[in-house]
Amino acid sequence: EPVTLNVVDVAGNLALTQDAIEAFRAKNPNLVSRITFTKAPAPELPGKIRAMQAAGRTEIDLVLTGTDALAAGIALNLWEPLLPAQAAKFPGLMANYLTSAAKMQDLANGQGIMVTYMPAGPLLEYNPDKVKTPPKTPAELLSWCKANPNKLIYARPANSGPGRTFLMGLPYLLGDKDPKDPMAGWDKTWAYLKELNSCIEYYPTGTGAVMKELGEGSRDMTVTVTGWDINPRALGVVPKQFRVATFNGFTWINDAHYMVMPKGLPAARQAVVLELMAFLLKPEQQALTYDAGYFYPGPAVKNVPLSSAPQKSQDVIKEFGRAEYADWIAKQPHAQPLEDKAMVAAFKKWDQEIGSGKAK
Amino acid sequence: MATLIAPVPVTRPRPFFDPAIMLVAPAAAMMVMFFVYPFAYGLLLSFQPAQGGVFENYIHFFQTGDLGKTLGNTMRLALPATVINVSFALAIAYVTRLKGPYQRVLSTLLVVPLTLGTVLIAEGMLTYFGPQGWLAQSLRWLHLYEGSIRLTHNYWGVLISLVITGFPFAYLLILSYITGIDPALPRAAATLGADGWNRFRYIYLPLLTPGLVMAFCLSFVQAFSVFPSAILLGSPAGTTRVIAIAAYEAAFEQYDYSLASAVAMVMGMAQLVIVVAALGLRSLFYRGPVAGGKG
Amino acid sequence: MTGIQSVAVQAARKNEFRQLRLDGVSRQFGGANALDKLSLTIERGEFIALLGPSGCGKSTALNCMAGLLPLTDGTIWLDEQRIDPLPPEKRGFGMVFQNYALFPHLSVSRNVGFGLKMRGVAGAEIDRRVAAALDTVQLQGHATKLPGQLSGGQQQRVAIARAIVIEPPLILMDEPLSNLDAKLRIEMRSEIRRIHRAQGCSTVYVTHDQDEAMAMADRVVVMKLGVVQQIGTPQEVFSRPAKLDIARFMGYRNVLPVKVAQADGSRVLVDGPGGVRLGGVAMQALDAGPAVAAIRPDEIVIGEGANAFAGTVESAEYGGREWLLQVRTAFDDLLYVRSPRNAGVGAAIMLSVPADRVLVYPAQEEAA
Amino acid sequence: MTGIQSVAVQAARKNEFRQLRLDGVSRQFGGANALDKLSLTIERGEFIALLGPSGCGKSTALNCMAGLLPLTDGTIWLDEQRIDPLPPEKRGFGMVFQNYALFPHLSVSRNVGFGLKMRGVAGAEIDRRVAAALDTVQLQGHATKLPGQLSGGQQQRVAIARAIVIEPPLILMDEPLSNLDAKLRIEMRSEIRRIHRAQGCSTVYVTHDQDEAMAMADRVVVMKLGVVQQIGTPQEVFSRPAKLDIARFMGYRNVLPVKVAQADGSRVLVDGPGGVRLGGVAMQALDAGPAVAAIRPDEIVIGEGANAFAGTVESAEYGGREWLLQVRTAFDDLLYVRSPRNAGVGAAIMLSVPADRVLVYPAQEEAA
Amino acid sequence: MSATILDAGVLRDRAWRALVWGVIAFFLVNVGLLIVAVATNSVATRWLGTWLPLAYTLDWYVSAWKEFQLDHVLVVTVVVVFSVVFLSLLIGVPAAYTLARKEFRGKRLLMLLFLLPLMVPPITYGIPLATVMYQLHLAGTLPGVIIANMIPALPFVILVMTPFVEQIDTNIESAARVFGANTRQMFIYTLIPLLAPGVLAAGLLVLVRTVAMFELTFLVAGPDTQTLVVALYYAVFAAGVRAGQSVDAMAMIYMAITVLWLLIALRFVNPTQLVSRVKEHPVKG
Ligand SMILES: Nc1ncnc2c1ncn2[C@@H]1O[C@H](COP(=O)(O)OP(=O)(O)OP(=O)(O)O)[C@@H](O)[C@H]1O
Ligand SMILES: Nc1ncnc2c1ncn2[C@@H]1O[C@H](COP(=O)(O)OP(=O)(O)OP(=O)(O)O)[C@@H](O)[C@H]1O
Ligand SMILES: [Mg+2]
Ligand SMILES: [Mg+2]
Repeated sequence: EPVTLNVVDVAGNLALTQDAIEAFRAKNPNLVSRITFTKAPAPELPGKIRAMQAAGRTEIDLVLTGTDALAAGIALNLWEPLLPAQAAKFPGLMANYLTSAAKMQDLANGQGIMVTYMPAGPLLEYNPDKVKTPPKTPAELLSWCKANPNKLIYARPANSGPGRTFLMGLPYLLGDKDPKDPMAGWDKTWAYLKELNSCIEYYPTGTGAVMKELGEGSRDMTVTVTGWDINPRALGVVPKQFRVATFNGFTWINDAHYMVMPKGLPAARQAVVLELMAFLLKPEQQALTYDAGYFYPGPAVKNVPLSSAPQKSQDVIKEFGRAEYADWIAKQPHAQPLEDKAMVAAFKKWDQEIGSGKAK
Repeated sequence: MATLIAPVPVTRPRPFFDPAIMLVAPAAAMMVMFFVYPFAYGLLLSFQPAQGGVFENYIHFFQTGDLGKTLGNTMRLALPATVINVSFALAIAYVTRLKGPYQRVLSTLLVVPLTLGTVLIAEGMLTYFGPQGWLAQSLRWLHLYEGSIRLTHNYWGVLISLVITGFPFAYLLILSYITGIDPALPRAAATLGADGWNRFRYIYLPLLTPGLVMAFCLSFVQAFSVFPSAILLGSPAGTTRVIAIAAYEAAFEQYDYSLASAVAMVMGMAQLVIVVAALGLRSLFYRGPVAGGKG
Repeated sequence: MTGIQSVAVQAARKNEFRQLRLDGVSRQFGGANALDKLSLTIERGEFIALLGPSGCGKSTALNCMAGLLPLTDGTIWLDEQRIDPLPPEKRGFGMVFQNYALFPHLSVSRNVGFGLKMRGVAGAEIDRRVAAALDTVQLQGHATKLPGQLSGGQQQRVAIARAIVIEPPLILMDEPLSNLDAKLRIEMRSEIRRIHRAQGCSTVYVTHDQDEAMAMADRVVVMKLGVVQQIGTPQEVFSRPAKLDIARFMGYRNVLPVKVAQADGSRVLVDGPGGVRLGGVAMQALDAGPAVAAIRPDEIVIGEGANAFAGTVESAEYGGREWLLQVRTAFDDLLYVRSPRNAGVGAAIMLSVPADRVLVYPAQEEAA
Repeated sequence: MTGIQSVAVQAARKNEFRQLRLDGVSRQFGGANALDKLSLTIERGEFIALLGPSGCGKSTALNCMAGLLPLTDGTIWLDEQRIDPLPPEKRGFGMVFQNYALFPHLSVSRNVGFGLKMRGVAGAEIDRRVAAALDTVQLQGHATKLPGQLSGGQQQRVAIARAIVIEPPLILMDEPLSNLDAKLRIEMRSEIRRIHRAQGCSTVYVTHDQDEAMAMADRVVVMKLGVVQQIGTPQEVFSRPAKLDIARFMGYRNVLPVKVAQADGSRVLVDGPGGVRLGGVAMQALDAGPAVAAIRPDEIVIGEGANAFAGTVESAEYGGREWLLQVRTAFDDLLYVRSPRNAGVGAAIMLSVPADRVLVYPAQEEAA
Repeated sequence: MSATILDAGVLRDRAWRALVWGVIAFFLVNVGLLIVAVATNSVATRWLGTWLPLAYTLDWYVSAWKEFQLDHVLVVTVVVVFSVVFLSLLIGVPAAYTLARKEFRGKRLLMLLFLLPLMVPPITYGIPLATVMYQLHLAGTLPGVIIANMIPALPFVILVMTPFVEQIDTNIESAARVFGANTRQMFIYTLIPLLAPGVLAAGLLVLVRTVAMFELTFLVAGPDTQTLVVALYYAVFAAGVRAGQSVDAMAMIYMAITVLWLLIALRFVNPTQLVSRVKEHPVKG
């Protein structure tokens, strides 16, 4: 008997996968009668699922999430374990993932399946009219910033993907003791950020505000990630001719979206959800995730070239994408983002030592 | 029904049963059914910290520098915002209370900001006060001020947004409270020699006190729980790190619901102190009908 | 502080004005004239009563003088100063509102002391004068109550005390005694007169009670539908009402259709039905032909005499100190007679009335 | 709905009750007795007037009957049904509030029609009856105004119309005519009496005007400080006040200190200063020795006669239809005399008063 | 009067009025421009630091509409908000009446019960509340969302209305009762009309607060019962790239639905009380 599936997206993932999910329904009318899509901010979702599970009535079948809610759910024990229990449903899963992406699957702790992937950053985006030679190292960035006070901007890491990617990428660039331990191992990073603080006017609380100021010409440079580079230019928030630069020898801090299934679903629904998950990992569906460069590149599995994406998607990426990315992704090392607890601690420390200093 | 009624004792009169008291029952029932249990749950939860003793969360709150500071930050925002809102609302409601051709249009205009929502205000302020916003552009164009305007991403941004939403709120309330006062009273005061200020001071103000206090309390509670605009318009790492952010982070970043409940309880208590003080003040003043005699 | 306002205020405050002049004062409510071209000069020290049926514009007139209602037309002058644009607080008049308008949040004594406080009188002095005023209105024991805890009459007395305590140069009273019992009313009357005389102020006093107007006023202004009908001393108005309306209003309850038989200056002879012929006084120009005669019930005496006619008692009602008889006579309607003794229902009696108490008016007025 | 309430209501609504009985009804305000053990039985069709000085508890009594104030003691019975626990809307009485209590948001006609609407009367019927009631109170032209747009007297008439239009079995009126002019008051009086008789309802009527009480009531209840002083027909109360207080209140303005010379049943002889000896009636048990004699100003006639004494006119005030003289006699205070003619200030006159109009009370009452 | 020298009092009065009107104008102009700025941005293609955008488009509205299935969301929002406003007035006004007029045991406790929901943030009780609602099979349904939203709305109505009730002369109630109105009729025919401005104020404020109530709505809503604010918060706070214009478009839609209600409500009810409207005489220039 076909079921209704409730899909909740807390990562903005539906922009990449909604068509694929609809396709699944169209192909499997005997399994699924209807799929509802809900979009919600990530932090509140675990609370909602907790409430459902406490009442014994789980009504969410599939959650599309980033690393944040994924980790929260793992900590709160909300997710149904998928691997290895259901490994049979996902033959050759790990082998199938892009090499650079495969490690991101580890973060799921067997409770989620990665569906899309973005190497992310840290990258520098700048206005080529104002910045003739972009910095190549953090030190150059600092001296450029000091020479052009208030012209560099980045957002509070807790509220911004590019902000946190920059934060996590610095230890690798500066050669800190332990890039995974923000409290004990990031001495150089914190010192550097404090230095940098002196030439930054303030930290907006969202990447949107950053891009706006950059686009308007109030600022000349910011940190970014692949998606935030391509998509805003495609949307017209940032002028098309703005460029990105990288630091010499930088390490990609990856980002990914996952499919997870809350505990407490009846077996029949679980089966359907697993079917859906497997379906979304197929190359044809993965090709859809190129989208408009929103989570560039998007696909998590191998052998999904841009040419297999829909024409519209190809056009956008041709116009606003950057050829250099493929090269950088291939050549530079990749690292996983901090795990959740460490991330929260890093945010807190940033707030206390960097952000609060800007209080006026 | 007759058979159910006990024989009325003839010797001792009893006040007739006042069914009006039952009118509060549905509201009370609703609160008991849907609020008391969840609230008690949250309260208990706040005494079950992830580690440490029963009061660990509270101790943690007051001993951790940046948590404890949020209380002060919130007060610094909420109190001035409330005072500004209520006093401006009072002054403007007083001036616009008279029936006139434009009174209705004007009061409507003044109430409209209520409907904007924090997001619109935040977006609007970021755009309008932004470095390339209309305000900056006009000032530059008029050669009045060339520097950058810093009215967002700091204390002032949050305060302004609290005023934009909070003022219409207080205004709507106070305007309707003010017009409930019998106009015969200020007129009587005028014949006794009270000028505009004295009429306001001795007639309107005391008669308005119950309403003002209520408007103050509600405005304060609203300002105290400021959250989205503190993030969108403030500097949530610094001066506008309000207590709601602390509670939010505890609950939704650290997923420590116990600590979050404790923070929320502290937040509630802080408001309760102010509100109870204000309500206590109210009971010192006259409360009752605001008509002055016959007719 | 200069300008006409301050002069006027100072003049008013110091009781120095000589006269208050209303000049064509009018007030409309949505097209209807509540007060129509009231012109009146009030000398210092004068006691004026406004008298008229309910809704005739008495309160409106008072409110206009106090400055509570903007005029739609006309001007008000205090000596040479025009005061109608002045707000009430600049006029410095005292007022007793018809509906009291007590401050519900202030105790009785603070209500009474309000005007003094506004005038910056010192606290102790306020206390003293408030206590005296409360004494005057016999409310000593109620000083700390709120108005809501007082009876109707007590509230009214607070309103009186509040107005007199400030010793204003002009005091406006709108039916200030309407809710008091007879004994208290009499006492209050003389208190008000006494204060009026002692302070040398002018008083405009609205009342619906002719006795009160008669007993207290130097001059009476009779109004109807917003228009002044007659201004005169109490005696003039009472015994020589200028119009039939006023006569009716002043208690001339017997209005008899007659024919003018003979007119000689103001002395007339009129014929009633059944061959009754009465001597009377013409109050307005009279043509021969139909007219009406107005006679007060208490001017008719039982017994033979000049100007006599016969009747039968139809009903008798005890009215405290005398009887109110309804007597059937040759006239269509029953005749009201007030008599110290009861003639007994059904008794045939003779009635007589002095010729100068039979007021004759043109008949067309009756229709209007 | 059954039970005592509904029976009572039905009885009340259908005008079927035989009597309303107040039994020791008391009401305190913060310790002070505003109404103290009022016991009174009102028969169907009876017209009762409550009379008493301002603040004596008349409105309190009315509010207790209407169910607006819970009693602190006592019971109220409608025939066999106890109604004091019933809320006002279950009693079905009509009431004219002293302060009108009109609904400020409803037009005059909707104010008047309110009670009918609550009783589920059909719209057309309401319109008809409201129009008739407005006719009765002479407010036809004001039907669409709001109460705030009416004059004081007009508001009061709306309050009357609102109460009579529902034709209640018991109608409570709190000084319903206090703000009306004399002419209208007289007309309203007879309208109220007429309606009272036509509907066969009972009426409790608070007034501060003895004339009104005299003219309208079947029985008068005289109160003072919350306590009933006397209950009786108007004549009884007026000409035979049971206590000196009542006498004073009923307009016996001359209270003379005398000594009882001789008492023979109710007939007494008293001595005043200066050898004046008067015959009088003892209203309470009298000892020999000091007493007081109460005489109404209008019982004293100018001229020789039995019970006569001499005096000099000190002042004369015109009071409409007669003169109020103040005469200096052998007694300490000035004597008030009401006389149809003016004796002229300074004139030496003789005064006489019928012996049965000289009411003698024990002297200690005077002090209390 | 033209030739008079104004005295100090009048001058002070004038200055004061000028000041207040100045503040009003300042406030309205700035807020107005602020709204216009958002409105402009929401229909802008590119707006990069110039006075006005390069070109205009309605695409942001169309895409927001599609992305969030706003037609459905708006219907749900209107139903939820209307029900919450109606029900909390229906239950809250009588409760406020009782609290304002009557003295009874436990009144203080009750006051506390009504104060708390306004003061403790939903974080404390939201999750247990949602649990209860799921257990009662209310969560995910419209009634569930409505009930959850009433928890802060109802006390709010009660607190706002209490002073309004206190202002009303008890004599008027007495008169209604004497003339046969039972409690319900007294409310319908006398109290509600006299309280109209208060009811309006309370209703509008509850409306605004309910439209903005994110947490409780989110926690108890199901996929078919989300309201606009959830979509809006998603647009603002969710991870991922989103153009400012699209957020602005959502914010404009959000504002439109509350403004619409505000205007409708003010069309029928005046925020100033009738008594004063009748009695206050027009002041002549
Ligand atoms: N709420 C109250 N609190 C305290 N005292 C009150 C209250 N209401 C009335 N009183 C007192 O009770 C007494 C009786 O009041 P009531 O209104 O019955 O008088 P009344 O006979 O109607 O007088 P009036 O003729 O002046 O209207 C008065 O002295 C009054 O001050
Ligand atoms: N605000 C108003 N709007 C419309 N008509 C009004 C208003 N105020 C008063 N009136 C009308 O003006 C007329 C005069 O009213 P006013 O109050 O002066 O009468 P009054 O002589 O004082 O009567 P009363 O003796 O009954 O108090 C009345 O007919 C009244 O209905
Ligand atoms: Mg009047
Ligand atoms: Mg009374």
